[in-house]
Amino acid sequence: MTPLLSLKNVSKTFGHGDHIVQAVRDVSFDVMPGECLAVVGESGSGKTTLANMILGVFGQSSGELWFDGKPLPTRRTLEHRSAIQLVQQNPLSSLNPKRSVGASVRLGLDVYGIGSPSDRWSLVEAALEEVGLPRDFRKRPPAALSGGQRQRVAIARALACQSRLVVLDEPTSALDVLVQARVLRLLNDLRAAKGLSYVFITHDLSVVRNVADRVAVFKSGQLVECAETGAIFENPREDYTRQLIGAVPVVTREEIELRNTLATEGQT
Amino acid sequence: MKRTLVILLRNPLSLIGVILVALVVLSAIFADFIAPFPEHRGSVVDFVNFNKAPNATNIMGTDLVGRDLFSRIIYAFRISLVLGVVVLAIATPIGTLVGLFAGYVGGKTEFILMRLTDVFLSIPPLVLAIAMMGVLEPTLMNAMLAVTAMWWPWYARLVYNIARSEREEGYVLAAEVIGASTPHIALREILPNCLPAILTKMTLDMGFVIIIASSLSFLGLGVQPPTPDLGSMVAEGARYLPDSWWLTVFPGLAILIAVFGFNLVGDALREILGADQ
Amino acid sequence: MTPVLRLLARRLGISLIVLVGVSMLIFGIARVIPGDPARIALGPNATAEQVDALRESLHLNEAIPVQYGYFVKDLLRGDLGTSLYTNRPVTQDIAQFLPATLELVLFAGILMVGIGLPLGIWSARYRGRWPDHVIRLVSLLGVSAPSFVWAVILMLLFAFFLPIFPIAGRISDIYEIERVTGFLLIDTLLAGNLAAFRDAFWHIVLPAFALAVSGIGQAARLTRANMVETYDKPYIEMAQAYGFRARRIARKYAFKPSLIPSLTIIGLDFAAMLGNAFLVEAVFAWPGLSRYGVAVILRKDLNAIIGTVLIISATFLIVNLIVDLLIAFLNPRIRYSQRGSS
Amino acid sequence: MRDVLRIEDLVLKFRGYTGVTEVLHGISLNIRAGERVALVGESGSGKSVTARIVLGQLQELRSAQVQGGLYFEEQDLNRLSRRQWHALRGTHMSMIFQDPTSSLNPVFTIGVQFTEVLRRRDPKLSKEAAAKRAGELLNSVSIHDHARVLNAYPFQLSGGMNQRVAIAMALANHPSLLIADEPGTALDVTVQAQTLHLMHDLVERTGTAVLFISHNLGVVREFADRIYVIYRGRIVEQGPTQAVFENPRHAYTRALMAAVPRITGGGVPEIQDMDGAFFDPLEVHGEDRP
Repeated sequence: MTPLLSLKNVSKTFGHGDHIVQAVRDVSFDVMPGECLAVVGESGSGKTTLANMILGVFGQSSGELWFDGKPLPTRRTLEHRSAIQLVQQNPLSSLNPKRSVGASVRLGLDVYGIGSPSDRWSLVEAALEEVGLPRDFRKRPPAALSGGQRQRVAIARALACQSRLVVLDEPTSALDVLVQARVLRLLNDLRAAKGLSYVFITHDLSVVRNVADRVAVFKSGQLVECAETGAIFENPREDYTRQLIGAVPVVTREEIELRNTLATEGQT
Repeated sequence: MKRTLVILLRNPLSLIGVILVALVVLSAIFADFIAPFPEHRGSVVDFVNFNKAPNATNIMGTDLVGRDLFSRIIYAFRISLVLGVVVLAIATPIGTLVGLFAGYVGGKTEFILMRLTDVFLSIPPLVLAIAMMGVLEPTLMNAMLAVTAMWWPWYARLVYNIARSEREEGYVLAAEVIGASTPHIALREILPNCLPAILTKMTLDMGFVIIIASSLSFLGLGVQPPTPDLGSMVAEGARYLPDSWWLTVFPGLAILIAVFGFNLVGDALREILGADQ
Repeated sequence: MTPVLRLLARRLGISLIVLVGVSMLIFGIARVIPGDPARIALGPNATAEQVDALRESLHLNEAIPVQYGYFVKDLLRGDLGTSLYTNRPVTQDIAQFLPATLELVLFAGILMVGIGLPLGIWSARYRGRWPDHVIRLVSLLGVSAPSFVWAVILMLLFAFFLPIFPIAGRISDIYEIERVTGFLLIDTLLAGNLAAFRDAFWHIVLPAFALAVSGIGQAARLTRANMVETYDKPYIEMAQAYGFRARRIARKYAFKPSLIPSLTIIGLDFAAMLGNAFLVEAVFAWPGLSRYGVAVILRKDLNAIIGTVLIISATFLIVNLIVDLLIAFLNPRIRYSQRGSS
Repeated sequence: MRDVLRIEDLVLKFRGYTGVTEVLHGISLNIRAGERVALVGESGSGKSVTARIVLGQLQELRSAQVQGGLYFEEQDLNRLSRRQWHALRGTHMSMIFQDPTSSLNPVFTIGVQFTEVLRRRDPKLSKEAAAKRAGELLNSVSIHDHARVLNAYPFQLSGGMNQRVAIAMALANHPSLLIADEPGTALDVTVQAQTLHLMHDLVERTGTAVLFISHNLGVVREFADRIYVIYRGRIVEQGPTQAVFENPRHAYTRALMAAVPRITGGGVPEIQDMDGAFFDPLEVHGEDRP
């Protein structure tokens, strides 16, 4: 099977002269069709830079990106743009406060010419319905929605563009746990129903454990470990991964035990 | 919109502002019906009644050629308001576009546009207008031109600052990722978020344009006699202080009242629309 | 290079670019206008030969960019041309009239900062209570009238009705003060003449105050707005949670962070006084640049107009430069930043 | 054992354009000396305003109406003058904020701010003595290059470093109560874990009582002896941490626990819509005074 997205030795540096910052160094990984790959790391790990390169916000300094078996240029065609979409962390800022929710969702349809202009409002409403929002939310301003509802709108915006790969940049970390659980479930259901692939960027390992197929751990711009989710949690190879898991605040006894065993293994 | 109006009318200070603005605007529009001596806006001479202190017929007194001061002040409002509206109607769109694109596009566009703006901002506002009026003929038309030339950079700067901070907002990134065009992002996404601040500044600026225009004519570089203008009326009367105090005090107070009204409303708008800088 | 020096160099560079832009702008305006400068200079009675001769010597027959080149060449030698009004070099005229204006503006600037900032601090500290309401109303009134209106009102009240201050001029005729700096407040002290100093001081109070009224209002409003914003910051909440005295928070912990964004605008307001000085000088018969400026403008004396505008713009840029340095000094982020930009 | 803090039937209302909204509907809680008590709830539950009420900050807002009993170290706070209450802040009670970097003043050095805090208890403290004392306190949070840190501005230090500084400042005057409002939420997970351990050890050693405000159940489980679960301005469940986590009784607490994804796996939790039951009466676990 050809991967949907491949990164081959991708690096990114910022600045010039004495002030070079290497944000991403020599990173390679694949995302298969229908797969959810979690990208885990703390601040300064380069995960946002990575996301921006995948989305074509800026180009890589070296290396190659491939999409669906073909090289992905920095200047994206509309086809590429519609196929790769984004859901951001803060739904409060990712929706324009001065435009209706519907207008924000519709933007992609207009840009890509999806549907005829007269059909687009009903496509927007269909997308809203798909994420569990009433059709008449289309006319509301973002301020009239709760945090969870806004995040659903952001997801609807990505769906409406008929995307195949969605970059989820900390999509639930600004939400309360009860809302987070519902949004995560929605994301899972949509992935299964539509065969979507996710690049799920997060710092929350307990979320990763339950949504990702594979996990890529980043530290200071480098990929330190990439493996199946189960393997990462039960048998992490890198100390840094172990540290990350050890720092997760947990609620049940079993989890504490898991953490303790990881910690003792790490010492031996 | 409705909410804005309700809050505006509920607060005593902004209510006073609304009333003052309404008084000035209405008297300017209906000057022909309100002014006791409409013909005094021109070069009428009535030496029998010249230089009279305020009295029952001429509630603000008469000037040196016997014209009713109250009538002339009302007509002067008309000139000031027309000037303010025209200046802002031209300066605001120019400044907004410059600031919007400089702030959103960044890079070379930003450097060139903002240095150009800096050039205009580096000449104290009044001095630029004075200099322009110096080389041009002092007419109403040229006064508007001069004031407009010094006004647009302030909007460029205001909108530039907002656009630069809005550029960092998630919704701009979202639109960029989708692939929306630069004009779309600048005009449809960012501009609506600048509007409250622009609207507030326009209200406050109505007052400032009145100040600048009257300053020009105070120096003899603006609207020329016999057209009634508050600035030239003060200038004319200043030579007859303190005996004919009404010649300066009433036109001076008229400026104060008009500008104060616009400022009160502008301040209230700023608070309601949350448009701080 | 330290960040502050780098900032200074950068700002100086930008100021130079801006100054070149200003000179081109004002030169352009002066050349593009209808009418022949040589004809205007010589008056309607001059012969065509005389006009042609003057055109030739002023390089008026060249293309405008070439004319600008000549202008810059002269400018770099400190030559702004000759005023057609006074028949003296423009630089000499400016040297004579500028100090009086600067003295007035500086005095007004001190009043603006000295009164405006404390009012703003006070207003913010008592946000929503009566001192705040009073200060806001008064400062709004202050910015609601041009300085010539304040000049007339102050003159009427404190020179005519209550004859506390002199009506006009810089100093009484009885004093003969040797001109050293051109600033009378300094020259009188240098001459050791305290009575003259007192007299000069007494003369400057009303005009300076008239000039400062709107600046005071503006500074108070701005300081209040920025302080109110600062009061909502977590670090002020923390200072309050730790029981720091309200007065200490107002004067130190909230004031300094909010002064930094205010300073740029205060600098601009200060510069605006250079323009407003024209108005106040006219009312109080202050022998500064204004009388000269208005006179040369009414006579279409182009060299003098260009010179006056350039010198005012340069002063303005210097003020801005000082403000930038002050900000760099107050803001550790600029002082210690790697890139040296704000 | 005596209570450091006792809140009885606390009601908070805000007056706004749209009328009066009640934010707290009568909550009661107590913290004994040296005890670590957590107040856990989602955003908008009223947990942060509770902290501001204890410090007496909210009462200074004219739009806020506060009713109910507030007792600190056996004194009735409501009977204190504003001045007396103010005097308790920074000395007998202190606070740690969510984002350490933004809660430190950006234009003053750490040293200046530390001195100001130390002078709350000892107004005559000299600069040198303050620096020495600050150095000792920084030692206790494992910062050893005192001079560099005290001369630095907050933006020159990492978030974790600023958090340590904030902890040292909070405990500088030996308060009997420390209020921690979502401490370290803005930090990276590993840094958050480290600083929480540090804080835990330090308050244990100094016997400082803590009111720990958080939305994160995992953090609460590790830090607190006892917890109060708050939902929309009402306490719905309270008890020793162990008891509540092992056997949550209130529908809301159960839902909250169920909603947290487990690192042991098990898939994304399923949440039933049962908001109605969230308004059930208070559940109190044993060994706990009502």
